[in-house]
Amino acid sequence: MIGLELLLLIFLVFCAIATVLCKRLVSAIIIFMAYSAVMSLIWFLLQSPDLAITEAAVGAGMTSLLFFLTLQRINQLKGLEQDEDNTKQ
Amino acid sequence: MKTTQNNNSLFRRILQWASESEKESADAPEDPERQEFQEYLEYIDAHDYIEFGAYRYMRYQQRKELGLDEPTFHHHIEPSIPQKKQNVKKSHHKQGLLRKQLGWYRIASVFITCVIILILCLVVMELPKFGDLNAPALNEVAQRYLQQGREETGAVNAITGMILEYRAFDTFGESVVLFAAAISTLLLLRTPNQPLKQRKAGDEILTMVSKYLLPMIILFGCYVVLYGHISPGGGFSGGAILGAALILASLVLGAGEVERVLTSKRVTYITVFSLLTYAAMKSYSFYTGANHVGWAIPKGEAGHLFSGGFLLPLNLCVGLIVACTMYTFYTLFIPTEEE
Amino acid sequence: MLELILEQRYYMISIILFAIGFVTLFLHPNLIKKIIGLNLMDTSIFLFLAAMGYVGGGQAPIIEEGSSWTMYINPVPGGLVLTGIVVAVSTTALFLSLTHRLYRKYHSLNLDVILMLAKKGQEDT
Amino acid sequence: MGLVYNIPLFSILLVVVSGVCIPLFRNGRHVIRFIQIVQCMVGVGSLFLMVELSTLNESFTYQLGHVPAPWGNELRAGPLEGLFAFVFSLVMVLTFSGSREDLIADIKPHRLGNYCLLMQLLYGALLAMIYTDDLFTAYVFVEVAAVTACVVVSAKESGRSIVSAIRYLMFNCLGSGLFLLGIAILYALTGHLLFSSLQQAVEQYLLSGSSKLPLIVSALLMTLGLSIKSAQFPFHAWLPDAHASATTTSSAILSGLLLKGYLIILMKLMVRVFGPFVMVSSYLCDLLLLLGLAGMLFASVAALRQEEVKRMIAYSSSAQISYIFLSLGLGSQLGLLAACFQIIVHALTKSMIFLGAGAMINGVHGHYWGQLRGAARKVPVGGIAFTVGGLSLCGIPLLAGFSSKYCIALAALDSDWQMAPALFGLAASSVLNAMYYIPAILVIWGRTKPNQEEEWNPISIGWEQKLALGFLLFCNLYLGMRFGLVRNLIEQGINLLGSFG
Repeated sequence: MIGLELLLLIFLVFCAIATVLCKRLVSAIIIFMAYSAVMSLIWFLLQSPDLAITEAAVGAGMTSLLFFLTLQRINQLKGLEQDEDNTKQ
Repeated sequence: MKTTQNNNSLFRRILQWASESEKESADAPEDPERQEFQEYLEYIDAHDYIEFGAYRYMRYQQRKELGLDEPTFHHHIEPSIPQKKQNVKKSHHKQGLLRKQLGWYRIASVFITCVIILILCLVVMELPKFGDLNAPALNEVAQRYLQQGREETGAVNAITGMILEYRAFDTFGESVVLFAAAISTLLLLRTPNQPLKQRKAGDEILTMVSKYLLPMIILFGCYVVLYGHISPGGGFSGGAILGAALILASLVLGAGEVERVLTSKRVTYITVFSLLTYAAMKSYSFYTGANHVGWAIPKGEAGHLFSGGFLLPLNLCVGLIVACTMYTFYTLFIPTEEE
Repeated sequence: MLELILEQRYYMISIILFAIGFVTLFLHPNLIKKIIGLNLMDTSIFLFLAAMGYVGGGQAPIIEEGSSWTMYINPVPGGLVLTGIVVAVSTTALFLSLTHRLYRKYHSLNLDVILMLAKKGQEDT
Repeated sequence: MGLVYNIPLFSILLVVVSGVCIPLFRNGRHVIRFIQIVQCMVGVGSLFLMVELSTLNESFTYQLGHVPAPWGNELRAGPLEGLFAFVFSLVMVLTFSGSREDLIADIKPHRLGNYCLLMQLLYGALLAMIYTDDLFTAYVFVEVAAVTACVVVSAKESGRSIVSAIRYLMFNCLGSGLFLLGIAILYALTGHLLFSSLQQAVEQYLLSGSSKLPLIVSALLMTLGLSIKSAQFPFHAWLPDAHASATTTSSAILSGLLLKGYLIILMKLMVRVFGPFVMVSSYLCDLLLLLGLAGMLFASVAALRQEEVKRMIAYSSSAQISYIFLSLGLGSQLGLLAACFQIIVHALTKSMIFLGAGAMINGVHGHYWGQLRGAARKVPVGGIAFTVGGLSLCGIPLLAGFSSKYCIALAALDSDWQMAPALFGLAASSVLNAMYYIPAILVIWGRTKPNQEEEWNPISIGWEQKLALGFLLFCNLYLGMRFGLVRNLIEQGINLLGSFG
């Protein structure tokens, strides 16, 4: 049991670092979605189903959707398919 | 704002922006006051380190009266260098500056992360152990919620009982945050008299699948809201699920079907009335509780749908607020055609 | 030492996440990344709270008739986290809408560049 | 229990509910009147509460719901809270009257209603921050204030105001993150969220001597979070932009009231939770003192260099906030008294200065010093308000700023080693204040064209604005000349709040 928990927790940290360092914004948001999903799983393991349901609906669902919509709007504004972010490199 | 140039590097954009502004100021009609003000700004540039604020302005006035014009005004404009070359130079300079900043950012981030982790690690070591049965957090407060919550609130789910009965004032504040955020996005993103967005419907498979899926999601959301005091869930999670269902419906049905029924005005009205109902119910119970008037709401038998006094309507109100807010966020964030 | 770390694993991970989120929100120049950092920071504190509410061998607080209260986990942190999640999503939505407005104006997501452009525009008016 | 005891709860509920009702209105201008009426009602209620509690010399806790305190939420009110609520309501009403024309000019009509709604929610959140007795309730309402304040800043819709709003939101989020982590650690240690229960638990920890580090770190985190939000010196980066680019109403209220709301929470935490022992033994008080001193000097020096009137006032706000930090950092009962007095004086003075500056900016259509030349001749009322406010902040006797500086100096004289640095800071910052306010006053009263007589043709402004500015002037003079009454009230309130130092 502890093994599973540790695995999930380390995956959480990995996701967090990856989403911060990832260059493409779309990928960063997808990784963030995975992070939220794992987080809700962990809360389920911690015997808090209320939190797990809410996090799955709000964190993984709603927040990521808002991110995607914003990116879509921004890409539309730009008139280009490529990602933003790299311009400063 | 058209940005369909081939090279959309950031510095190109800055460059373009800068040159545009120069052109504007050159074309502008000669306005003596504006010119004077411009001169003053140049004076500021030249004398940044000598004098300050309003005092500097007074000195500037004095100097001008005395006819002490500063020859150093134009030191930063070299007319012999062609415009283009100068711009290129400028952009190189900016790039270097940004690069330097970026390097600084990385070092600082790693450093601050390490410091925070170190300090908080020491703190965490001294905290009560994880899962400890004798943790200080498990005191008489939690005990009463768990032991007497069922009789006192009529809720089987202790968390719902706690947030809607014991600590209801916090939950009220939280609904207000949500409402404030909805109104804020409305204020920031909506343009008046926006035409109804005409989007094409999603593709066939998605439509077919979601036609079967949608009623189930709505049913599940309603269940989570209505049985919030009996099983896991409640207004917040159920409201979020219902909001997701609304968004899915609007995506699948396309062509503004959902928007026609749920106009933004109606959504706002629903939110307002739910919030007002919530406030009315809670102020009733705050008032009667604090003044010891009695008039308690019958709690019913714990475990049934119609039990727990105000819990069911409160959950319903919260669910409506959350669902409407989520839907409002979605309608405001969806790309529109004018862009 | 290692045992202690293993025992406090949830707290350790949550403060690591907190540090990452905090620094991203504070120092990353990209606005979208900043918002992700904000969410990381908030969820890490929620993880901290949720772990604090856990009691060894406890069940979810769906109270059954006539059971002892020691069977269940602490419901208080759960309630706080529920409140916190909703606050976090409101802030995120507000942040994103401001980001969108800025992009419409300055065509950039980099806060440094936006600040530079805004300063220029301010002198111009 | 008499009906008086219901005033705190119902003033919060009334304000929030009236805000929520606003989408049902159609005309934006009626909305301004409507919220002003509500604010007046709350102000009268708070005055009544204050007088009643002061004559009875008592404070009370108000249980929210059917369950008593450690289980349910609770509000707490005493003479001090009543006074704060009264002053805040007064400033709200007067600011809305004084900048009504600005508001209508700056904000598009279809947004005016929603703007007023957010203002009203902000005001409700401030009232809740004043009355709350529970840490988590404080957090929730701090978040309400954060969300609403950001949008209030960006309501003017210029690019710059949105940039400053996003920076403001960023700093706010950082602050609330730290604050929430502090709450979480404190909860893990004690298992309580109510101030009075927390105090007992903290005392027990101090007696047993265990877990001192987490306690100090949580106090530090909360202090840091709140000082980021209240724009204390090293964290003030967001403040000048946010205040300079917002419309006058927003800047007056943000600078005059919102920053104080966080400080009131900080003060309550210091007095009612951590108590003198944690604060002094962990050098937290010294940290506050140091921050205050640094802020007083650096913010004033920064204010010297500003070319825009509102930016200068914003930096001056940061300096004035530092005075409050300094007096809190003295760690004595007198220091607390000085801090409370400074909160009230600054709320009244700063809103007056902002309103005066706003009127002048409207009169000459420009906000640089170069454009403001002779503005006070065009808008004499605004000019007088700005002048009196500026002189008051420089510490000219008979004005409110002098009496608050006097209180701080008294508190400093009472302390031991803090005396010299505090007095030095006070003197230096007064001189610096004079160095930027007096040239500013000279510029606005100067002639448009040098060596040239011109006729005196002031722009006429509405009676409402005149009345509001006149009333604020009166308050300033009153606090400057007869501050004994207010001071006694604050002293009584602090004694009822808890003993400190």
